[in-house]
Amino acid sequence: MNLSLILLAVFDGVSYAALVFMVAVGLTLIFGVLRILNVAHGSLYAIGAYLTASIGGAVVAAGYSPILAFPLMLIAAALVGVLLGAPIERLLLRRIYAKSEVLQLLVTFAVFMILEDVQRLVWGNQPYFESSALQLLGNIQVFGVYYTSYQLVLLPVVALLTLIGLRLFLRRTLTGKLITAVTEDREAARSIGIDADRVYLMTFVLGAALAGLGGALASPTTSVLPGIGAEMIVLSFAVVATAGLGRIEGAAVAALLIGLGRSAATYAMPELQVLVPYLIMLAVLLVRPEGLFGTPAARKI
Amino acid sequence: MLTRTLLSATILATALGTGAAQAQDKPDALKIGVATFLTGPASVFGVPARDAAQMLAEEINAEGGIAGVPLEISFIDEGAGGEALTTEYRRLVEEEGADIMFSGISSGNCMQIAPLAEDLEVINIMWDCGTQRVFEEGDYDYVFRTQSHATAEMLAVVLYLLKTQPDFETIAVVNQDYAWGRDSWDIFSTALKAMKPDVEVVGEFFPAFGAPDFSTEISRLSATRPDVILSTSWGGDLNTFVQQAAQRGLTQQSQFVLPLAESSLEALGPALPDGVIVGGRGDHYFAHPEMVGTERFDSFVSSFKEETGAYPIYSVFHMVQAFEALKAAYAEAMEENGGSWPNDQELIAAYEGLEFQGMGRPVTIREGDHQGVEAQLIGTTVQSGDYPFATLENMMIFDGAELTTPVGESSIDWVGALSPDFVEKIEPTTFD
Amino acid sequence: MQIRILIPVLAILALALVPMLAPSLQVLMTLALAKGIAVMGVTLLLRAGQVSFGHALFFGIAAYAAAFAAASNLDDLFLLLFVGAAGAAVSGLLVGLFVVRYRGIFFGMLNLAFSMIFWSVLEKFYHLTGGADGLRLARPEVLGLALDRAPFELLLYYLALALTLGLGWFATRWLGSPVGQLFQTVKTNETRLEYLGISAQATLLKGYILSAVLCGLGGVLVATAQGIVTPAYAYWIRSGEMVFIAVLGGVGSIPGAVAGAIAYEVVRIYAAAFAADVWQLVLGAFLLAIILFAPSGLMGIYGALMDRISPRRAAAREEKTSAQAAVQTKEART
Amino acid sequence: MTTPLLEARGLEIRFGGVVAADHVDLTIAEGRNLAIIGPNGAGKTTFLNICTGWIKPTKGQVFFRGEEVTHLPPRKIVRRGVARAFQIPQLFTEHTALENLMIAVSAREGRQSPLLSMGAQPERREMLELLDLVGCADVADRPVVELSEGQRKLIDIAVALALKPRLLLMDEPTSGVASSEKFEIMEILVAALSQAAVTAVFVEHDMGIVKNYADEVAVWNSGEVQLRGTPEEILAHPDVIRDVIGEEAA
Repeated sequence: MNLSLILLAVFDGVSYAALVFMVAVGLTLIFGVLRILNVAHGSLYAIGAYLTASIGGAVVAAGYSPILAFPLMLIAAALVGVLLGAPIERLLLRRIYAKSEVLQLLVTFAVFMILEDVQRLVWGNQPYFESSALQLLGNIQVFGVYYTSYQLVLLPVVALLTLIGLRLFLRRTLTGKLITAVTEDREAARSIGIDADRVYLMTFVLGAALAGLGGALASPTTSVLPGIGAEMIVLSFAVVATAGLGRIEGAAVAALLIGLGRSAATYAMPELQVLVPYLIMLAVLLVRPEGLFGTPAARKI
Repeated sequence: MLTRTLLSATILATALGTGAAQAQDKPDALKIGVATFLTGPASVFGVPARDAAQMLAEEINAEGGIAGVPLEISFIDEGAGGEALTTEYRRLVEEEGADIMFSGISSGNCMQIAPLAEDLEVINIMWDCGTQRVFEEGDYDYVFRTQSHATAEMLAVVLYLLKTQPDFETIAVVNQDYAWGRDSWDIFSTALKAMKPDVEVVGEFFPAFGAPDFSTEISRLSATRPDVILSTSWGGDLNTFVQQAAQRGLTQQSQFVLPLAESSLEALGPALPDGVIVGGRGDHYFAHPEMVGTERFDSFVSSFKEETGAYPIYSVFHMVQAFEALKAAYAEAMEENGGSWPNDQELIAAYEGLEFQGMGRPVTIREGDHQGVEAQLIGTTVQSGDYPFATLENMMIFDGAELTTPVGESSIDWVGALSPDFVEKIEPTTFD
Repeated sequence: MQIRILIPVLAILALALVPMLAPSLQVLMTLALAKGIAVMGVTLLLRAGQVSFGHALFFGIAAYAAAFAAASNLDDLFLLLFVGAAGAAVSGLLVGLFVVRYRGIFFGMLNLAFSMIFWSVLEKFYHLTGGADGLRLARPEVLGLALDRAPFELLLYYLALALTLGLGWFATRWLGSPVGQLFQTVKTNETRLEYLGISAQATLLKGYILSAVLCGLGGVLVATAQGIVTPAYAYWIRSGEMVFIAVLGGVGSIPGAVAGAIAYEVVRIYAAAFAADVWQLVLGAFLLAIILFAPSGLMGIYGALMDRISPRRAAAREEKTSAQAAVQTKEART
Repeated sequence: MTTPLLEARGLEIRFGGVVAADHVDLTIAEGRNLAIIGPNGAGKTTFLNICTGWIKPTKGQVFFRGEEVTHLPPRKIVRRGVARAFQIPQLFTEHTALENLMIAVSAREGRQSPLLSMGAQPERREMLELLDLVGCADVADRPVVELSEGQRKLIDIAVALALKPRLLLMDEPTSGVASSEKFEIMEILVAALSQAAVTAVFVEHDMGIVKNYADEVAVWNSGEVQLRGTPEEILAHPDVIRDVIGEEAA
């Protein structure tokens, strides 16, 4: 394998990692605060993609400029956060915080099953493909190979901005500090009068919106069809577990690791491609049971 | 246990008493169970085919049914998984008393259903699945196929490619990672190497079924620059792959060969560039050059378009064939037995060697292995502007009999033994 | 007779009479019982406070082991069951050695990862495994007898019923035995367990292997009933389904695993038959309703009903296992 | 000289920058019950953790009956005859008091038969007597999650005794018990210990208990054993009065 091929593999890996990170970051944020692994996260991703592709398609078909697709992505993400995230947290999750994690996981699994069918009822079975946003930005040629600017530049930049934005939000703003406080020690946070219910709600809405944004960003690059949510959720689980549960920066590193590993496999051993995320996860957890950036829970006696 | 034994004893007694040749009473309805994908990725084929089945049944019933017996159709969702399919299949046969079953789209499901149908002694028409393995690895009395199989479909594409682009040197494949993707590549590559031994395979990719992203494969192919890129993918996978490849100029760089893309022409719209070699698993095309202008074809295409909003694709045509074969089989069986309602054995006898016509050239069902022999239509895309999507030009229609594996032979062995002069020997009908 | 004895006896009797009274349900019930056995495996782990989101792995491994055995002339139903169980036990040991070091979410996730790896391998190694279409498992002989479909299916049903009762009895006894009790303490206090001189990992491993074998036997039964094995047997949705059934029946209850599996199969098949487009939605809503309104599952409802009909203290044990498991608070996890 | 039951040599342990034990040497002789006293945060519990392998020392060694056990995990040390009761009782909360003891017996005997019911083990009577000994016979069949902290502490000790250890380490055994009952319980406990030939080490804050039930006292302060002697000697020592008893009084 020569140098240019290695670089091509890196480009592919980074662009893929950016998309995976967008989904995984919401999952890990929710876990950090609510201590719930949200299986329905994949459905929120899919719905974000469907919203963007269907509305975007209608907007372009009606003769409006495809540049509208970009604000539309943000709108789709906000819709997912507010219209789906908020009711899921308020009506379902809030009832089960005191219950065992098995039941919590299953509640989100049930929501996942329901949302999978809801998607089909709303959008049908035919794939949507709406890539005007991607075509708008054109191509870049590297070593004689064309890449879309959207995938090579825009996606990694958005992922990076999301990472930086989240860091600033969590450290600099009052709401962010409240979320951080609950993540670190929820009992202590409660005892100093933080309204944990509100923090939970905000976090879940934010996490859901990030899943929706991930879907919205992915939609121009792919066919949106039933089942994309299930694929994505398993992959982002792997990212989150590799990173260490609740670790936002870790999710970025793990997504990059998995993205690069996956593209390297496509170049060197295509048959191993689908195995790579899980192999990386196993290898990491074998050495560091808490994930790359997780901290071991001390047992106090 | 006791009731069961008694029950089978009664059935046996009835069967013996009436005798196989004796006429049966006409039933109130001819019950047909149709397995098709209503959910999951393959519903891109399954749902239009279901719509077609409903249309066809209504049409037949409006004309008084088959010999006065109306059709009654129930559907099974193949997308609910193998267990649900077999359970529901049994329920339809054993409880609802389905007279004949059409099943199904997925080759895996066909492999599972064929022995079950044999056990249940119900006639099963494999109305869409393409695996050649069913009849090459098993021998069934009750199972028939009303269309061709993967070998003929792939062979036609190889021949078209070799006739139109004889000088290419390298090929790469991007197929879905499941039986169809693997089997079709086995047949295609074996046939290609037999007829053009100097060809070099420079990349074999089998991304997961339903993969949302092919960016890495496309980068890899862009760097490798194969002369020909083959993909037997379909549905969302094919659309994604073609769109992503077109966006990044790969379709300009290599000759694309997409044997199933007839089913995606409309869905891909303007994204499918000119010059791509396209097939449709048989001679299936909404503007079939030999059929356009015939009254039945034109009215079917336009009423299907009106009913569903889309042009018919090959799964729709396959459904038509299943119904046409049904009508023809009943007609023949009743002619044989003097006009009374046929029993299963008479119907099976009628299906064997049956000739019927769907929306293409006539199809025959071979007596030896119950395999359908069907013509193959291959063409090259052109964005002519007549439709908001690509249509076909430079079409060739291959006669099915020459391309179908002889009865009792294994497809891979048979295509592997072909020689380069086979390309010249086969003379398809050509169209502009 | 005491109603608390009468009802289980009647339930078993009803199951035994299914082939006569409702022959059309026989195959469905074979599958339900087979899944019930597999779910017992998941239930077992729940008793140690661990949830595996990857136990379909063992279901799949055993089914494939049986399919490979059947293809290589080890063509007898009981041999297939043995091969499947052995495959599940060996893989349970190997995977178990790794995963018993983890608890809670990580335990669940690692099991998921292993099952996904196996699933990918099944899909990828097409020429060996038949890829997504899977392998045919032709009807095996039974102790040297080649049976027709009807008698074979009847036999398979009674075999599934016998295994359900036998393994259910064994699992219950095991849980009540010293090893089983130590196994369950992993849920409540590993520190004390260590200070009793017992390795939590070793004790968890024993239960893990047993749970793998139960899943494996369920897998072989389903595979022979279906006549085919596919990678879907090992997919994560299948694992989720098994946890779903365990919760539906009553967290940690062995009879609940069977009751849950029967209820699940019936709902699923009828949802698929009468609401073909939305069967997942129906199942999801059903699951939500159970968790929110009857968190101790079918066995909890049954227990409450029994208490009303025939109040008595002895039901306390049954309730304890399911009800307390359900209300286990988050503190208990750490 | 006979081999000590337990011996710590040159123990040193640091958490980050904090030194919890600094070159500690301590021997425990068979049959001599030792009380460890000292101010809060002095490292007394840490010492018990090191002796049972829960924490590995940065430096130094631990010997049990002459065998080095420094790097063994707790379960292996327990198997050699060291049992432990905790400051916060460590019980199986979903099981009853009697079941907790029966599980301990199962562990002690290493029973493997899957068909033997735990409750049917021959030691059932013995365990009921043990519960009776710590005054918890009346709650034998109640899940421990429903019991008071004091009862749980006593059951925790009973669980440790069910293992039939040579050495029992206890962390403030009577801290959850009403002061009126403390002496009564210690009375029973010490009698039971001597009857079963178990040597006890207990961390204790109540000087009355130390005075009455310890054969020896070690004073732990700032990560060191500062003093060692009989209860009479130690409790009269001015440093102890200043640093330990004074604090307790406050």
